[in-house]
Amino acid sequence: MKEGVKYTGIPSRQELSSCPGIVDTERFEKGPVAVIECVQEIPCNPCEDACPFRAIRVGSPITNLPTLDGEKCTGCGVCITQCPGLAIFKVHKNYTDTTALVEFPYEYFPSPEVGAEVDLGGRDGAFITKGKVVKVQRNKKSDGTTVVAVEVPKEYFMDVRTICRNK
Amino acid sequence: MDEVFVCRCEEVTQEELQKAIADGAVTMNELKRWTRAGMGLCQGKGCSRLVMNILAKSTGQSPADVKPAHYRNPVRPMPINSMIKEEE
Amino acid sequence: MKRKVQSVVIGAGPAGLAAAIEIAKAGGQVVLIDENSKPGGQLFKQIHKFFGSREHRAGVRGYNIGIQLLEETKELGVEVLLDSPVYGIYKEEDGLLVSYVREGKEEAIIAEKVILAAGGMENAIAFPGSTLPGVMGAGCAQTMINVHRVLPGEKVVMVGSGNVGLIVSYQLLQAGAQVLALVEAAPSIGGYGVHAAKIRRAGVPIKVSHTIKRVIGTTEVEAVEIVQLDEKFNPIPGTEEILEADTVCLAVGLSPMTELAWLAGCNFTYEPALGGHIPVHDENMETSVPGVYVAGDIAGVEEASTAMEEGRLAGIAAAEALGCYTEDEAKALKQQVWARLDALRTGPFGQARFDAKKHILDVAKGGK
Amino acid sequence: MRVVNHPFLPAIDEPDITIYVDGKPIPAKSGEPIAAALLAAGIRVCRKTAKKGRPRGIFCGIGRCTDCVMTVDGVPNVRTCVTPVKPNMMVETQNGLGSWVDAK
Repeated sequence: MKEGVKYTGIPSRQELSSCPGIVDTERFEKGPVAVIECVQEIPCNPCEDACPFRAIRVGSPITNLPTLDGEKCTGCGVCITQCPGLAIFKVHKNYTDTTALVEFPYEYFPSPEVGAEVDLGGRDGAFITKGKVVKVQRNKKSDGTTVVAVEVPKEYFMDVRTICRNK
Repeated sequence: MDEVFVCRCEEVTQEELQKAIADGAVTMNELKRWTRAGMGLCQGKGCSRLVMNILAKSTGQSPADVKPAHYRNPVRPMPINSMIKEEE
Repeated sequence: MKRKVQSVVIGAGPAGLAAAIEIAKAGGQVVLIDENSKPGGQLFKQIHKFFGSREHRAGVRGYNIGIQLLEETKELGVEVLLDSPVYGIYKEEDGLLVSYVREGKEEAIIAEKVILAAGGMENAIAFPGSTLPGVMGAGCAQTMINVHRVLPGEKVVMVGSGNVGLIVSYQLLQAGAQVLALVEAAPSIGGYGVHAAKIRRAGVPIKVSHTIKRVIGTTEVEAVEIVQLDEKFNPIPGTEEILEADTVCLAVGLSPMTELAWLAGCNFTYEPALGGHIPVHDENMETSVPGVYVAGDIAGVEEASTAMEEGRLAGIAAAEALGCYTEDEAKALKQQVWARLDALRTGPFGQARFDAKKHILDVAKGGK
Repeated sequence: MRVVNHPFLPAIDEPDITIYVDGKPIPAKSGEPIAAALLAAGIRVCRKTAKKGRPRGIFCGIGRCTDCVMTVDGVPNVRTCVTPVKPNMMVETQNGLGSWVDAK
């Protein structure tokens, strides 16, 4: 079976590593940062307008892949709910010595409870690890998109992307 | 129960369409008159694209040359009594 | 005596609303006619945030764009006739006769300019059991869950991986249904990767090179048999699999609703990338029949964003032809709309539609 | 089944009227299409076809394909996906092309 988002709907390792919306390994060590898993040229740039720190660049034409400037990005997370494709996440690799904080957009009912322990899944929805819900945020500007922050074992900071759905 | 209905309103199957084409139908108007495909309540909205594809494939015509059957007024379902004029 | 107006727009979806707004903004008289009891066309079932850039209202959910457009038509005092299916259009000496049914009675209106914005309709595919209750268009399921808030079924198999198939699968999950699988006959996914990623994250398998062999059930869908296809799209014996679904959604493209354009006598060109036979139109969206314009899916199946822009273009051009704009005023406005349209049609997903639209303009200029 | 809980769409109001389907009362919400009330009650068969008596239900959902037609208040071939409910409406599964008689 062929790899890659065009064949499976999941960005491959190679697509992620060459994705301009994902910063390099040093930046992940320094503190919270956005992760823009946008690997296909589609006509779309709300993320560029959403960033209060001008850290996201699409430019013209608007099918350019969004480029994230790790130095300007403070990890504020405002862009997460502005992406029509729900392709923007946020990670804080060194949340604690042993755990990382992963934030993802969540548009299902019900929203999880802060403090709950939940099964967390990867880009294919399969179970990866249990984790604790640390934050559940939603405001008028997010227009229906909730942002959930979960605490996970540090090694999974680039794998966990959702809460598993019970079949 | 393995028939494949192409025209849902008039219950015309793929087999019936292919037989009519084999018997010589080469345009959508002919197929419509031969099999009633497209003459039902929806007036071909559901099937004309499928029938055009079958006709193009079976006769080797380019899809560009297979025009839909003639559209005639009314192109929307309308009650007959809406046309009755009260005497002025 | 028949009522005479400057312009009529047929179809109050994104294209028709935008066209009526532009004519009214220019000071032109416009009557907007729609067969449904509510305007908005397919906008009100699109609860996802739109793509594009801020001028395309990107990041706004479809139904909120619908609400904004309706408010604009009210503010501009556009006359809207609802529950009024248009069943005929004729060229007469003193204008274009548009006939429709209203409150059970036949009525007609004569207009100098008519904009056809009738939209499109979902394609069907035929397979054993494809007429069983429970098999429906993906747009139909989308209307039921988002507009009428009822589930057409609980366990769904989606057919087709274009944006509609991907988005409606996601919205079925949001409405509380289960999507057992999305099957796609081609070897790759047709829609945007980000939409596919949303449903993969929710555990929905996307089976490329697969299709439905048959649907099983006596009075309605009880199960679905899918099968794998080889690179020539032939089923591979032995790869059949039964899924316990009660609903099948077909997202296999749309076709333009062109009856009125055929009735009006428009010339057509065949554009597979835009859904089939399309009325030939120029950069003013005017067809081969003077005074008859097209906009939105009837002019080529694309998205609501492009439909709105084409509606603006047709509206501005019609207003100019009615004398509401000078040539220069109209030229400037049209260039802005063309820039926004071109922006939406770039990139690997837009290229085929961009080329097809360019071909239509060439045909309008007399090319082949 | 009605979509009561949704992540962001507004809450929906309760059914407030009753319609009768083949004589059986089912709840409905004013203004919703007949087909929606039927689906909420788990009814998916709208008619039997004329030639082969096959069951049919909604297919396009926007009033174009006519697969969802039923006999409503005595009138055959009514597209239930675009026709709003009315209190005490009489809806009947349609047989074939339907007739004005069997609805009385």
